[in-house]
Amino acid sequence: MSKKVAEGKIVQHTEIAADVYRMVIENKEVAASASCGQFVNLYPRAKHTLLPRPISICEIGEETITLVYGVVGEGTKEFASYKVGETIRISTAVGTGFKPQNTKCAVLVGGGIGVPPLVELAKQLTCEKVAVIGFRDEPFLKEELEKAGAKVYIATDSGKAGFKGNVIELIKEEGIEGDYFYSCGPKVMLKALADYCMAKNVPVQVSLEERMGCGYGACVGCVCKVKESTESGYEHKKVCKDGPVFLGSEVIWND
Amino acid sequence: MSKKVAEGKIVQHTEIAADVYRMVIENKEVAASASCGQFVNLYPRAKHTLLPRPISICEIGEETITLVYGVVGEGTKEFASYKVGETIRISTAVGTGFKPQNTKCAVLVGGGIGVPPLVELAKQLTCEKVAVIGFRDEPFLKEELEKAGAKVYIATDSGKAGFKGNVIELIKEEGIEGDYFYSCGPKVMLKALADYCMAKNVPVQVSLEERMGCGYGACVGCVCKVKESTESGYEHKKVCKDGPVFLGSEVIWND
Amino acid sequence: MIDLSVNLAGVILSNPITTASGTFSGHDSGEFYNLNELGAMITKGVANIPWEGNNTPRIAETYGGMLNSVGLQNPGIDYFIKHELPYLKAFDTKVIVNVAGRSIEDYCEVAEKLSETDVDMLEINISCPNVKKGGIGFGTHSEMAAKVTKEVRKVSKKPIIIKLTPNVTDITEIAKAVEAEGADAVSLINTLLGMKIDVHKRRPVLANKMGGFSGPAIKPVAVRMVYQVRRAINLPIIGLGGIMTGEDVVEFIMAGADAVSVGTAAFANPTAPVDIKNELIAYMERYNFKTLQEIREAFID
Amino acid sequence: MIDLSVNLAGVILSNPITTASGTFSGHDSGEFYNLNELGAMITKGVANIPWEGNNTPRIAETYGGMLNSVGLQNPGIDYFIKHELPYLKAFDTKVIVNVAGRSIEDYCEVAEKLSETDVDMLEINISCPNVKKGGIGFGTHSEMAAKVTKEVRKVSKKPIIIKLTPNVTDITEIAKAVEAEGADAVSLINTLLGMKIDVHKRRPVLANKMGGFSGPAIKPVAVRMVYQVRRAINLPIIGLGGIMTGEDVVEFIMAGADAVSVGTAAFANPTAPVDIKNELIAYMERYNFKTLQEIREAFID
Ligand SMILES: Cc1cc2nc3c(=O)[nH]c(=O)nc-3n(C[C@H](O)[C@H](O)[C@H](O)COP(=O)(O)OP(=O)(O)OC[C@H]3O[C@@H](n4cnc5c(N)ncnc54)[C@H](O)[C@@H]3O)c2cc1C
Ligand SMILES: Cc1cc2nc3c(=O)[nH]c(=O)nc-3n(C[C@H](O)[C@H](O)[C@H](O)COP(=O)(O)OP(=O)(O)OC[C@H]3O[C@@H](n4cnc5c(N)ncnc54)[C@H](O)[C@@H]3O)c2cc1C
Ligand SMILES: Cc1cc2nc3c(=O)[nH]c(=O)nc-3n(C[C@H](O)[C@H](O)[C@H](O)COP(=O)(O)O)c2cc1C
Ligand SMILES: Cc1cc2nc3c(=O)[nH]c(=O)nc-3n(C[C@H](O)[C@H](O)[C@H](O)COP(=O)(O)O)c2cc1C
Ligand code: FES
Ligand code: FES
Repeated sequence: MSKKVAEGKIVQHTEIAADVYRMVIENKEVAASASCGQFVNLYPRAKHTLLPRPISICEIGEETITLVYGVVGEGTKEFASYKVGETIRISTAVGTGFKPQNTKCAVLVGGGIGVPPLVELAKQLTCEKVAVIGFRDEPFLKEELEKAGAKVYIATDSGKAGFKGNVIELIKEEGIEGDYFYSCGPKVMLKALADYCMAKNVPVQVSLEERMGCGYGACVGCVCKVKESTESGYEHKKVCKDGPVFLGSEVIWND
Repeated sequence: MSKKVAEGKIVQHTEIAADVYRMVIENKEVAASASCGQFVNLYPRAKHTLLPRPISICEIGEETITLVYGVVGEGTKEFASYKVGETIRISTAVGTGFKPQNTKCAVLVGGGIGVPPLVELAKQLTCEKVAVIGFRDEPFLKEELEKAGAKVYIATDSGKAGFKGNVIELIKEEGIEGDYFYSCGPKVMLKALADYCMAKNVPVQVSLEERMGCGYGACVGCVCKVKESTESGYEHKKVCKDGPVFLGSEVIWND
Repeated sequence: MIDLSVNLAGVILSNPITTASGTFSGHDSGEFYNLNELGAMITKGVANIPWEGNNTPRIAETYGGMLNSVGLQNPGIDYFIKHELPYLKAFDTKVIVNVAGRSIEDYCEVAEKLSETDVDMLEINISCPNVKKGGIGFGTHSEMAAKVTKEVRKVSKKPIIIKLTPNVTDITEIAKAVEAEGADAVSLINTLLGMKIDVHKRRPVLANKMGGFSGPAIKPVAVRMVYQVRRAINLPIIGLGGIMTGEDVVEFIMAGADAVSVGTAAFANPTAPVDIKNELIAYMERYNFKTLQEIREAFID
Repeated sequence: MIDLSVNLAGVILSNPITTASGTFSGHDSGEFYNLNELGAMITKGVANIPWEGNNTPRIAETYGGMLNSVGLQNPGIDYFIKHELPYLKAFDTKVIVNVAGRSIEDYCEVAEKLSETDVDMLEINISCPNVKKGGIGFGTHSEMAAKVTKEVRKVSKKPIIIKLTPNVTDITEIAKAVEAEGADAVSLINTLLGMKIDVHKRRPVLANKMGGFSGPAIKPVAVRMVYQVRRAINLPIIGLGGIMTGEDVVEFIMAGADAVSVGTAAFANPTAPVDIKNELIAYMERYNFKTLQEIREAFID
């Protein structure tokens, strides 16, 4: 019985980009449970929305954790309406996060709402680090990554800020190199990056997203295909428990 | 298109007895639409509770109406949480209310959460009037009825206030007489009163309660049996439209 | 310009929004919105003679839905034609009359009488769970469903829509049976059969114990059945069951519906049919859809 | 003193709360509450050989409910007996293993292997809508349901619970068929068959298109079916479908259930089974009920 759903107190809540919110939640147990690359489940109060919303941990404090989330549907819309001082139903940390490797130079690659978990990772990596982050239009978390000691490169689809194009193109364009990659973002981006790293023969840890039922390992709803010496050549692993972070080289992407 | 669902502004909201609330709602159109004995539909915001909650109009002001409601389930619990200044989804007035008859002496008989509509009725009756109101334990709206010029008798089941017993017993005990009765309350009380009035040969208008689907006449969910010269001897009439007020003598009670 | 029109077995609706039978009254719904906004009005079920319906309580609320056991209370076809139809026909929208019956003869009698009026279509309810005789029995067996369709088809001069019940093992089987006997369209779904017990009063909430279960809670079943039926028959489909928003309408259209009905939503919000129509238009504008057919074709199966 | 115990075909549960198959994992649910609080643990479906399950997305949220198309992913009975069962048996509660199969032989093989272990009961899932071969087909036809029951009954040394699907015209017919062939108990309901379409992505949300529909939205159907089955057969019934609160448990008991399972509720709240048990106790205290039987008898039908 090491896990629980608690009431966290919202101590900061601000819109940091269009429909993207940064929420700082105070709860000792939650903060103590957290490690980088894990996520928490947020539970909407509206009774017609039953399922937990998984949100990556962006930063871990003494008694707080910071989340950065985009408003996409009913649950995140509800969360966005919460005021400082209110409480939010939040689980202690779940999942298997990043395993920070202090190599020579780490490259952190994030896409949109996948950028948040890279902040805590950057804080924990003591080696040289570069962050390459892509957005549709409007960047966020640049300062936080810089504060964590990363050199930050930005790409946007619209070209409104930084490089016009995607992160892979930017990496190639700038000739960014590293001996270990970490990434979180849309599946297409992760797959492209995994292919890129495979070709370069550099390891990459990727954080995956999948629709979840329970969010804690009970329902087998959230699986991904991981290479395994079974008959089919793969095994279904739980993103919420075995992941969300996997080695890029072990994930089977095409389905 | 004379009806609508509007946003009413809550200008007063107080607990006047245990789990009984008085809410004053400001909305010109709603106030202008209301007449005594009608009700409004209140719409919960929680999406898992779909149906309107019918609540009788207790008092009608220039730009406000007053409701008095008991907290019994999910909808009324939600309403009770609303703060002054918030809005509430409310329909304009619906139904066919009391028809005030200025006879010599009107007797207004109310039970529990059926007392509220008698207040506006008392205000509109210019004749002599007596109110006999019964509660389980804790009376409310006594002052309002007195202010409207009624002599008020109180009964409680527990005997905590006024007469110990029910309103019919109290009427008999006190020898309360009148040439026209009006009533709202639990079905057993209404039936007993209708029988009593029938025996005395005095008319009585009764306000009925029934589970509602639409609350505005479309679904035929909320019927009661009213005597009619049909084959079965009755017709199903809509409580939300033909009522909630009917003549006691025309209602068929036993089902 | 967006074209919302629908061709339903030869009857042209100006838009796909109709009112689910039993959740609409011309007089009373018309107090809240302009009825001309509707693609069609579908009436409460009408039988050959007046029906009293069931005892109360007839309504229960459930989590995201509701139960009803109205039991097809209606004033009978003669009264309907004389007193209610003229009012409805005064509006600039189509009139579809929902037909109830306890026997094939009942259905035929109503269909014959309506054939002599200016109603636009008939919707034959072979699926109401709230009447003991007939009703549900017809809708749950292919042979019976086929038989009703065949007989009503013979006597009706109006296009007939057969309304299907979801309380079956395989709805496509029933759909195929009524298509084979000449149905002009199908509508689905009617209510699921449900029950609620009041644990404080220790008895069923409905006087009738069980009732018809409707509202947004049931939408996944309705969408699935429309999807299945669309792939089993070629008739036009009116899709319904839990539609609350314009996007819900799109969901039904993508699943294969030609038109839709809005039912329980009109209890939670009396102007729902019009609000939903406006949300549908907003969706189409956002994605630049010009017709309902384009929505249907955009679906990646 | 309140006595919550339940006799389920000779197996005594300390209380009526069990975990719905597929929504519980000993290791992972046990992180949130003490498993000894449960009346029984019902496991995820286990087949004779490992199954990979379906592609993702496997989960969709609906209004007051959810869809899943996990497709009975499981590591196979040998792995289960060796690696998972010992962990479960260490707790002071009963173990009921849910059995999946694509053929009667599959079911029998698993039942035979489990007969040699110390599990307490088997729950035979003849009703999962998420597997193409078998599964749903067995549960929707009385003859097939009877046949599975008969063959499994022959080889099983443990009491067998047959889990029924709600996706049928008449559930009492299936219940009677499995009773006649020696089922020791029945559990109902499994999931309804549902579908959801993403109108922005323009495709079904689930990779498998359709999925099993569960959660509070479906409760009225589940209560109705338990009520019907209770009046059709004499076997013990495990009732489930949408239970979220202690009062929901009471509703199922009044409808006729002997025990209940909590499923989707444990996604909305990981400690749901224990919270619900405590709410049940609070209800019993409030009304001074001493046993579940008293609740059942208090129901006014
Ligand atoms: C491990 C993990 C970490 C994540 N971290 C973040 C983060 O840090 N910041 C952030 O903004 N978003 C993050 N997401 C995505 C986030 O979970 C969804 O955006 C959110 O659940 C949407 O909820 P909603 O109610 O607003 O949307 P709705 O569309 O109303 O949700 C309906 C259902 O779909 C699920 N769902 C919808 N979108 C997604 C999605 N992309 N991934 C998984 N489930 C989804 C919801 O959880 C819910 O069950 C993460 C997802 C996963 C799996
Ligand atoms: C014409 C009319 C006038 C009324 N006036 C008043 C009033 O002035 N003050 C007051 O406190 N109450 C009044 N009631 C009763 C009031 O409508 C219910 O107490 C209220 O709907 C309960 O809602 P809930 O969500 O709290 O309860 P829940 O039990 O959660 O409600 C579930 C469903 O049952 C319905 N319901 C529950 N109890 C009743 C009931 N007694 N009558 C009708 N429907 C019910 C609800 O509307 C809802 O659809 C009136 C009822 C009617 C029909
Ligand atoms: C109160 C009520 C009465 C109904 N009466 C009828 C009816 O007379 N005939 C019919 O075919 N369907 C009837 N129905 C079923 C609806 O037309 C519709 O099929 C069902 O409610 C599902 O749609 P919804 O979820 O949008 O309400 C009724 C439904 C309700 C809620
Ligand atoms: C994710 C998920 C997986 C399930 N897997 C199984 C299973 O393996 N075997 C089974 O018999 N039922 C399975 N079910 C059905 C549940 O046991 C239960 O019958 C259904 O969900 C209704 O109960 P609920 O509304 O409380 O969830 C599953 C349900 C869910 C939501
Ligand atoms: S979400 Fe349930 S196992 Fe991962
Ligand atoms: S509540 Fe619908 S007609 Fe009265």
